[in-house]
Amino acid sequence: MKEIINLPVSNIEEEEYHINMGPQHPSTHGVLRLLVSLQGEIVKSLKPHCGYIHRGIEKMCEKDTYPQVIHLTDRIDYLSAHINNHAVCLLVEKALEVEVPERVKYIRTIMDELARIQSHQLWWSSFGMDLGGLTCFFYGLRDREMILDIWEETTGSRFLQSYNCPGGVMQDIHPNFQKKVHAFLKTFKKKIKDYDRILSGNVIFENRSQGVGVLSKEDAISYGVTGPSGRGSGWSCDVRKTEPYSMYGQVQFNEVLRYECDTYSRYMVRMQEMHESMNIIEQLIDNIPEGDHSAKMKAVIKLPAGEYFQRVESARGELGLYVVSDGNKTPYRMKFRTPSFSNLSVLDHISRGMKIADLVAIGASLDLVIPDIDR
Amino acid sequence: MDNETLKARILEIAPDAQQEENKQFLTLLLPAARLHDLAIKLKNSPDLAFDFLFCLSGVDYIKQLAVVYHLRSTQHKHALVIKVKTDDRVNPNFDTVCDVWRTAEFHERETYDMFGIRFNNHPDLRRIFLEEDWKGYPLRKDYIDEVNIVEF
Amino acid sequence: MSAESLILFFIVGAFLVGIALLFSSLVPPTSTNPQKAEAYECGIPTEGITWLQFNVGYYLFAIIFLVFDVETVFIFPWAIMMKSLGMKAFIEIVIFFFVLGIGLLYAWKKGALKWE
Amino acid sequence: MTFNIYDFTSFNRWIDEGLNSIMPPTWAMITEMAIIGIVFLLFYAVVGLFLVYAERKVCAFMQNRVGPNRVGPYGIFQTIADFIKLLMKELVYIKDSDKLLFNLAPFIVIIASFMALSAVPFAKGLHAIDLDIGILYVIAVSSLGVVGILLAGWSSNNKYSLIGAMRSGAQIVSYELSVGLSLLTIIVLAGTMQFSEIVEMQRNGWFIFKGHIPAIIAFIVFLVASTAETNRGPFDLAEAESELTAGFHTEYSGIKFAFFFLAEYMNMFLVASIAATVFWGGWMPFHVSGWAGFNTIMDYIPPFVWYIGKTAFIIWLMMLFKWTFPRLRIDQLLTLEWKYLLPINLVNILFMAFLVLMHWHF
Amino acid sequence: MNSFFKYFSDIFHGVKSLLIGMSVTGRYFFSPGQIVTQQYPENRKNLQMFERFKGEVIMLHDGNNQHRCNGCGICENNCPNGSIEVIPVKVTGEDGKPKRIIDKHIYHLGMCTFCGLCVKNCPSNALGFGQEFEHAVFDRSKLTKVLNQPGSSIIKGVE
Repeated sequence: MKEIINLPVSNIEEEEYHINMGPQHPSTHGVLRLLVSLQGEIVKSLKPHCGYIHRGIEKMCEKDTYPQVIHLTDRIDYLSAHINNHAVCLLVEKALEVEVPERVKYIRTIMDELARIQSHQLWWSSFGMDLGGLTCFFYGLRDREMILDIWEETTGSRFLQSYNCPGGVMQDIHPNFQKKVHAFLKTFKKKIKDYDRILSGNVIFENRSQGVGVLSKEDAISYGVTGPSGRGSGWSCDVRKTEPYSMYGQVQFNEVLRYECDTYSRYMVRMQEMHESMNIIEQLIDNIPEGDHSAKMKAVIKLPAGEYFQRVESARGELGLYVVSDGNKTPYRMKFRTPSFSNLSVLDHISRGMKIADLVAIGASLDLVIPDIDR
Repeated sequence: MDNETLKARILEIAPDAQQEENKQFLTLLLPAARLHDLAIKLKNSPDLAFDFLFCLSGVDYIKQLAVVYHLRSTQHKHALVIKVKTDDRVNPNFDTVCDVWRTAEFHERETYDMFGIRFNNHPDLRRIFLEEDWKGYPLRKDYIDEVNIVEF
Repeated sequence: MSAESLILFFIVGAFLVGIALLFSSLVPPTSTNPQKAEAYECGIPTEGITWLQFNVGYYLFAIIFLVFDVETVFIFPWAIMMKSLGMKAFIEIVIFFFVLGIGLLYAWKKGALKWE
Repeated sequence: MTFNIYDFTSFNRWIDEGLNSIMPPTWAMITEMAIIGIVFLLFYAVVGLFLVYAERKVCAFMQNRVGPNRVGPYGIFQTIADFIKLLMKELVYIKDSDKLLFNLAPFIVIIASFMALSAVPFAKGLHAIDLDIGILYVIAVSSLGVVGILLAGWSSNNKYSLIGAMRSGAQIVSYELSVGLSLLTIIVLAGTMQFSEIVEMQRNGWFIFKGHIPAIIAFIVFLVASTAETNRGPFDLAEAESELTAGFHTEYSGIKFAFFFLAEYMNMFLVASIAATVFWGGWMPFHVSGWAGFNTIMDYIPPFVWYIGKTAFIIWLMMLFKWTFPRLRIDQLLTLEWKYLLPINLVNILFMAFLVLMHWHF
Repeated sequence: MNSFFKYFSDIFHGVKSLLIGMSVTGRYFFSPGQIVTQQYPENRKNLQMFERFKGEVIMLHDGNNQHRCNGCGICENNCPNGSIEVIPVKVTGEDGKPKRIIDKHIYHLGMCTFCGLCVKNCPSNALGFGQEFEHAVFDRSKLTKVLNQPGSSIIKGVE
């Protein structure tokens, strides 16, 4: 008991309690380290330390040709692999002024929306788990399995598909594709009601999330918090609406906006987005035009010298792709403006004065994917 | 505002800006010394209102090091790219814009980490991805790492 | 069977834990190194001291708890004897509860039931 | 001597007399105690292991999984394998931890649950101690377990554990009251604190039916408060795994961890037993006054089965809570107790007392 | 007074929402038919992968132990990770001219990311994806494979 007596007498107001959340922590969903300063249970400030899985993808891209870059973009934000691929393909096609077949646009849009749904499903699962409702995790993963099966049948992989290629897609959709997507939509429309019953409407969940981690619209813009997190603050920042690409200009869908600015509103935006994504898929799935699955491209793709920028809406926000080309077959500089990186920067700002449990909820509501931060 | 009027408007506040070739965005090369001053003007002028810095990237042009700012106005929906360049490869530095756009804080740290460009008045300029004792700046073109970079 | 068998249960419980601990500290292979003895903090060495003066947010709750816990003890005898004591005791206990309730309401209104 | 599964009183007397006839009374008593101790120890271990298995199976079914199914048929030996594994694990000592308290904590947790178990009547005549202040004793002893958790968290020299310990402190100060007061509601109706009498009084109807509205409210309050008292989800703040990695038992390894684990399940069994005994009649079969034929059929089901059935149902309910709800935040934990459960409880006791005095209960 | 009613309506709505949540898990508990777990090692026999499944890169051989690879090396150039090494040899063909055929087509499975560029860009469709997915080995060197089977030759007319 000697230690107790020898404890230094300290001033509570001045002493801060530093605690590491991560790199090996269940709530950081990967190897992110948050150095949290606490006062009791209250978070005073926090410092994110990232880079634990930094792989230097931007440097690797400078050695790879444009088709080869695709497989690296899969690994930035693994949950929206299709969308990342899509960004590279759009950029190359725009630079070379290649017109891709209509069929490709349809397939890419459907795949993007499937990616968005499965990303949100996994986010919902881990959100529930972070709040302590472990059953959510299994329900989310169970339903996500159907999308992975659809992908596996068409692209050959479940997770990192590398399905898009400049000019089109690697191979045509499987004959079962439409049938399976229909089956998925039918099933998931029933299952998503369970999501609402078990979590959205739950009184504990509402109390845990409402008024927690308030992020005003001005702050969201200033910190560059895009995607569902930004739209939860009432900022209309959906690239699919502001700069439509592929089929997004021609389908009807609503940009989900909520104005409570808290964790609950970010949650509800994602839940609504799943419905909107299903809506988009329903509009497209039966109308995929016949045609080639790829445009004719040169064997070696060389971008004209210059600078290019392509934005797409990934599942967690705006993915920017900035390429400086010197006319070679490899990019001179390739920069990914990843949504999670900007979203992480706001975590300190909105979690100050909250409790540790709130910090977990806020972190989950920002839907951080660590490889997306570290690249 | 279309690109022509935008260009004219910006040349008003920054007469020494030079336009660069870019099909997509209006790209202006600004003098590095006045960057912070102009950033405040770009954000706060009601007719410009560039409130969203959606990308901040460092580029190594071998002779020069550059920082590229992609700006967008959520209100007027126009976009602008500004660039600053420096010839100093040993000790490159620019003024920080993270008090204007908060998102720049992390992006500038990343640029410092990868290119070694220092940002004056940055509140917390440390390496963000690499370790504190990492030698060199990996995204520079003259960076050599025999251990981690494998040549095929 | 009476209260002394409580001692027995105490002994048996302690015995159970003791035997298993003894077994577990003797039989399994052990290997120690300084890293293993570190406190777990997500793989990062701890910063600062752990046993710091800690701001517990429920200090006021603890005081109200003490008050209520003592009051509950008064209710136990009444609860057992209530049927034989009848209406008069009931009215008395209503007054007792009323005072308790006023106390709780006062604490509530004063914001003592708020986490700080 | 005829063995009667409906009444263990004669069985007990037979053992007592048999032992007294072959040895002096002091030795007879010591032998009896040893027998009881060993029987309870075995029971404790079996129930603990089975509950761990049951929880894993129950939650698996709720989550569309099959759960453990590799060790033995339907995986029933899984927990035994786990227990052996934990027994063979190295005990890691933590630098700068408070050694005495660190080792004492598992003792306190286990002893508290073990001692509380002694008061539970499993069937007619089948209980270790029939204290006349049974309920008070159980409340007092079972709340000791939280002290063990507090010590475990504090002594580990780990920041997560310390925060977990602080949270378990909050748990002590809040849910203690509600457990006591909700049981008081039934004591008002029963007029006794002795478990055997409480069960006996439910011969012609369980208290939850006899006391109708206030009894049901008291049951719900008891269920919530005792779930919190046992540190189970959604009140598992002290070990909140997504916030504090493992909370108070982060630094515990091997068999010491197993004790915390076992104690949690035994506490769950204990509060379910108390709830079953006090509200649902314990081992008493379901009787409807006036239906003699029905009552005789019900009497054929052995009391032990009734008791286990009721307890299992309440345990299932608690598992359903854990695997459905997200975790509460610490201030919500206190708010729930002080702003909702406590006022409801106070009013409920008066309501029940009024009901009893007016003879409005069944 | 308003807050008084709100207090009770809060309790009511809270309990109701909790019961709704419990009904979901409770329903799944009583419907074991919805279990989705796959018993992996046991279901090996009837485990059917999708035909396009990218398990590993293989060289397609026909019944006569013949393949279509002429050792051009396009797959090697296209691989982003350097997981393919093509080692050609020069032999004298039947017509007396020197001809390049493949000696070894080495594939490093441990470095492969299954991007599919080698299969897509192969001009003679010599490569394909195999269904095998159990690649775990104790020695990393076993992940390096030679894709052309011993004694195999090129199908006539492919060059």
